[in-house]
Amino acid sequence: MDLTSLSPEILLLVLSVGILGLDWFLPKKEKYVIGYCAILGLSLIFIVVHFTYGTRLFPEAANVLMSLPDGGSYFQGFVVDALALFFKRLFMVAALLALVYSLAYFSEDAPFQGEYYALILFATLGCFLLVSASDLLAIFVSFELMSLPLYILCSYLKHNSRSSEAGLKYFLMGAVTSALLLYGISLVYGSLGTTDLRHLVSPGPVSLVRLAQDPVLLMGLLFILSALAFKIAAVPFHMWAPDVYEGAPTPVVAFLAVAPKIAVIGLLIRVFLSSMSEAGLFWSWAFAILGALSMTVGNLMALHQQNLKRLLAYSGITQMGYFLVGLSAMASLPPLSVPSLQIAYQAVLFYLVAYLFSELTAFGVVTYLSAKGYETVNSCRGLSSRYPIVSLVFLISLLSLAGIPPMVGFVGKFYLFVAAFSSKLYWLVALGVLNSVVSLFYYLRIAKAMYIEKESQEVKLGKPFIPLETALWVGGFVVVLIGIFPKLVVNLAVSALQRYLVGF
Amino acid sequence: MNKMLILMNILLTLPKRVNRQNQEYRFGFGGISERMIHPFVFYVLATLIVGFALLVVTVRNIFHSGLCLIGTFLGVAGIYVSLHNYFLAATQLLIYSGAIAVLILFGIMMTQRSWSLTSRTHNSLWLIGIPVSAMMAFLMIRSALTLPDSPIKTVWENLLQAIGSVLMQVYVLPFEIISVVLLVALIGAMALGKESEEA
Amino acid sequence: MIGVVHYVILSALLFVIGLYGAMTRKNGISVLMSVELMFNAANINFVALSYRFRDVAFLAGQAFPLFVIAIAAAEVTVGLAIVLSLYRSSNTVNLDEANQLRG
Amino acid sequence: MDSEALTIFILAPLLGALVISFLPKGKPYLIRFVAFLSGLVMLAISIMVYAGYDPAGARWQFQVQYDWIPTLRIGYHLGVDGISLPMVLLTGILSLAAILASFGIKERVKEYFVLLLLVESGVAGSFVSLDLFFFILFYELASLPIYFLIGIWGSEGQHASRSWVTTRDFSALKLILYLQLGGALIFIGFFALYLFSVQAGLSHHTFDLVELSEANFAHIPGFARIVFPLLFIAFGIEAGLFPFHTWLPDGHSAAPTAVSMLLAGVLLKMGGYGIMRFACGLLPDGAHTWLQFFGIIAVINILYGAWCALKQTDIKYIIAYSSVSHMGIVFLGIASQNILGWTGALFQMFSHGIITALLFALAGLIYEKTHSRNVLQHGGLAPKAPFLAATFIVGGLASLGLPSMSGFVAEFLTFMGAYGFLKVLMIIATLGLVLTALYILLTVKKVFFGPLNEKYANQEFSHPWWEQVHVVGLVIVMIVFGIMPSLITSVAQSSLGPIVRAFHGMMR
Repeated sequence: MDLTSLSPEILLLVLSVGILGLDWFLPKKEKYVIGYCAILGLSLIFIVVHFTYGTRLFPEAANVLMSLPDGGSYFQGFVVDALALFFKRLFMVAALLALVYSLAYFSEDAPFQGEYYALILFATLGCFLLVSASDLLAIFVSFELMSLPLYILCSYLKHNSRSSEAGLKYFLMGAVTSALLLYGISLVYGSLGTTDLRHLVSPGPVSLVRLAQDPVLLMGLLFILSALAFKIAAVPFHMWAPDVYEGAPTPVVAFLAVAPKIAVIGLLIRVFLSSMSEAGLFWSWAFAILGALSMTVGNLMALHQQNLKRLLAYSGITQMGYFLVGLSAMASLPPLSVPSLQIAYQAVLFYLVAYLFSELTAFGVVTYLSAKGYETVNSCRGLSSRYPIVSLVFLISLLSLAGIPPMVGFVGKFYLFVAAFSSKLYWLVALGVLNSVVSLFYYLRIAKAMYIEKESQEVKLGKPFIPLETALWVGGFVVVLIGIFPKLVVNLAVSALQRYLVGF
Repeated sequence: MNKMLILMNILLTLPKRVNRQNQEYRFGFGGISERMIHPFVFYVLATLIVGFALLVVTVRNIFHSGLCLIGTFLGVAGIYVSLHNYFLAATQLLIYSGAIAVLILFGIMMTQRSWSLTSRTHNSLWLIGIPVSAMMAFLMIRSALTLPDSPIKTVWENLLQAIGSVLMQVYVLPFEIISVVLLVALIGAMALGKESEEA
Repeated sequence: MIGVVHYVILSALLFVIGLYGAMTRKNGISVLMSVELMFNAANINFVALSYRFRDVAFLAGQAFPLFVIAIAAAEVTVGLAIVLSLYRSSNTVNLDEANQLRG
Repeated sequence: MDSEALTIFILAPLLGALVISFLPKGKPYLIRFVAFLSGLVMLAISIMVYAGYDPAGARWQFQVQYDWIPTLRIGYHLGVDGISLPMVLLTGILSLAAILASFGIKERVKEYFVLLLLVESGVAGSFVSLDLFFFILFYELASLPIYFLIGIWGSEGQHASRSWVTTRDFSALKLILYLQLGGALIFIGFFALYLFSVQAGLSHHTFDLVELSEANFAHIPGFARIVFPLLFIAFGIEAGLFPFHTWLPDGHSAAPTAVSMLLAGVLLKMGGYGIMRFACGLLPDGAHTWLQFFGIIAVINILYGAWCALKQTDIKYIIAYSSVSHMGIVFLGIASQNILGWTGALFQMFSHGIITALLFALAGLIYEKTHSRNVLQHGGLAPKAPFLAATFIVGGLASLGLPSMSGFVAEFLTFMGAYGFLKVLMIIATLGLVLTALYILLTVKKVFFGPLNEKYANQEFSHPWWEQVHVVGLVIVMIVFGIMPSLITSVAQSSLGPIVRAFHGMMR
């Protein structure tokens, strides 16, 4: 059995277990080394994965795996292809930044550091597997591997009851989500007799007619959909998000706001590419409704938030609404219109990159602030005069989230709306565009506090922490860079989708 | 095409399947001869499960509801027996009623001070919850009724061996991942449960 | 004759009861118990529905609950650890008493 | 080098902003110098492009084109024609003037000039980009920094009726939300153009204006009838179209002087330009259906703006409402659908840009000396401040359309055009001229003549070189273009011709 194409996962597993072992051996004074080791190891894995798999060095078909046209391979239950690798790179970026933020957030002698960093890596591993999963059982198992570490990480500040409360809320919501997902899987299995996503395609694709005749299948798909909607906090399954964002440690929130959501969207993309495309109209409507609700409700709730993390939680709900617009465009297209289909897929992938960098950079600044206990909009007052670079980076990331050029968020939104427009979802585009005007209102509130208002309290962030500052610089730079040269990411997205689009 | 080979491989290693035309069905476990589950057994088990489950979600004393949970688990184990999956029934008994339920009871007892019998145990959603749940149950039952009521009678000579080969060949990667999930749970429980030295 | 549909209906009832509990219970451990009911409902579904199929498809349904049970064990472990941690820091496990997070 | 002139036109202020952001805070002289330099480059290039444009040559000149997102057919495509050329010149002139007018800024000089240069880059870019995507990009770049410019350096509450909010917070937010709403509608309109470009006869979807202008959207039933008013209103919001004009007086009066100059001088023109170029230029049959209706709104704009200006006592509000009124003349010229009216509208955009910038600059100077914008508190300033009085009177006269000033040519052409098309409207609109004369003359009288307010008896009215340079420069431009209108009409007509002929095609 040739496991070469699983080597990113295996390397990551080795790294996280190695971190645990390192924790065992290090004396208490030197525990802070663990974080740096995790960052170093993950960077090495990133480099290895990027340079080996970026050039498609996949092995030939071996015993248990099949080779795919683009050089990817197929294990029972898992697919390793260019699309999965695209996502894996994103997860590694998210995990890297989250690790850097953690270094800044926790003190050097914080307890249980080894476990903390290992858990972040385990969650990353879960994300890796989820975007590779091509079997309902594999999806369920990877979903759990992704979620469990995050429940623990959310309640990691043991003596802080807010953190424990956030952890409990996230856990209970997550457990209900898993149960919904599992029940949905059982119904889909019961209706179709297979758990392999590829077998859902042939011989009888999940067509609209089939859905109408088979309510068990319909129920199953609805359960799965609502479970995934829970995970990405789409309205009306969003109740957990603000509480969890507010209570959990900020670096964990940064990771949790990005990686699992991207993984779920990746899963949805794979589900669509593999199957279900015949029932596109049903999905399109489901996504459109969820997306419209998420954009609108998320925005309206964000308007009067005072806590930065809560505000970002609602803004995250809105961002998920934009993704759902893209997914809706993706699903609604008849399979024949290839160019517009390509645009829809590219748009979602592009916006994933945009969201990743903007959101993580914003959370980087919030980590900086909340490490010293400043978490409200008012505490940003006059920040620009004392910390010009931090506030500039914050401004850039917020404007990117709001979709203002030349930041990457603008191009991403533009792409998404073009896709939605090409799918004739005019009302959704109009709603989305109006929502981005509304969203400007609360993003500008933070900008106003930072730049226009005079400082009401002395914000002291302590001495600068070089890794965090570097991460912020890089994040802000990337947000602008991709905004000005989007071709860099578009090419990545195009190559990630090559296998699927050739087939159409 | 390797995929097909794998499937063939699995099927070949499987024990012989009993001819479907033959009316006599045999089971792997000691050759017990059985036709179909008796309706009476099913209805008793179903009543037990649903009754205990209702108690779990309604009883005010959380310790009692934990005990009812064990009752439900036992009933479900019975259901597995009636579905001819004895290994699963045994697993259910060992892990669910044995480990999980006991763990939950421990949890309940350790947090004893927090639950009093006088305060309300349900939030304000309970009134809306009843019609919503009834509605959902109605929809789910209606959709279930559209399925063909296939009999529970396809029988394998040695089911456990077949399941084992599926686990080890078709689902080997998810099986491996489970071990990582358990490791994560272990680490997490330790990190959260252990008091750090400074505190 | 007792067929697949009977089991599916039983599982639907169990699932809905679990969902009701998860929605309405205040105590964190109670919610956890309700979720366990939902998991069990799904398991019954898998085993019962597998009798509609043959060969590998049948075996998949028979094997699925084993995975679920393992996952459930892990989940309960983590859940109880979190509940105890909350209990230790704020002396309650009720979701509406631990309400420092409000918007 | 020659072909990259437009890129430099956009990049000069951006580079300036970049350099300034790395300069030390404590050296305002250096910062001003860099800003001045980039303004100078902009002016030089705009004059060079203007001189190098060949009216008899191809329609699009100075083109630059690079791929950007090839999968969406978005490209970095710049170029000018007879419509954008006057706007480019206007941008060049006013950019430098605005920079000079900002030399008096004292606090947070560095950030101020960075933001101001960003606005100028955005404005420059939107006039020369031939790609719809890049138009939106530059539009946003031009509008967003204004929020901060007004919010930080704007003037505090002056307006009595709105004492419950500090004016600059309120105005900045109102302005940015209106502009973003306009941007959002433009977004939607452009999407529609992109999506239907194939149905309109192109081989592929595109955001490229040059390619789009070869498409014929008239083939698609109902398309232009829906999209045209959408685009017209979207750009109209930015140009101060009634009833979406309310952000304009608030925003202009709260803004610091240089920003008022840019807002009224160029940003409003982006709206008018957008209507001419995108709404009418791409959808002539939609224009044919709707322009009579918008002609009526244009007349309301003229009269209502003038009437409000007459009632105001705050000098900045007077000028701002006069902008509403004068932009009505632009709309009327566009609505007239003939070459006279369109040339008039274009000329009016140019000349109003210069005049209103001059008036705002002077209002800023008056406020700086007297610390009051209320005209009733001024009075008799003419002998004390002869420079201000002379230039203000010249500007005022140009604004009310005195012959030999640029305003006269513009209004004359517009009304001639409108007469050919909508006689009744044109006659009603001329009432606006009377009102304009009234409020301009009344303002001049209240501020500069009559008894001197005792407060200002000892006030010194001296002006450093930069103030004199930009004020005098604007006056000279105003007069030169009034005497030699052919400077604009000759280049404009070659490009306006095809669009107007499309209207005639509709009428037949």
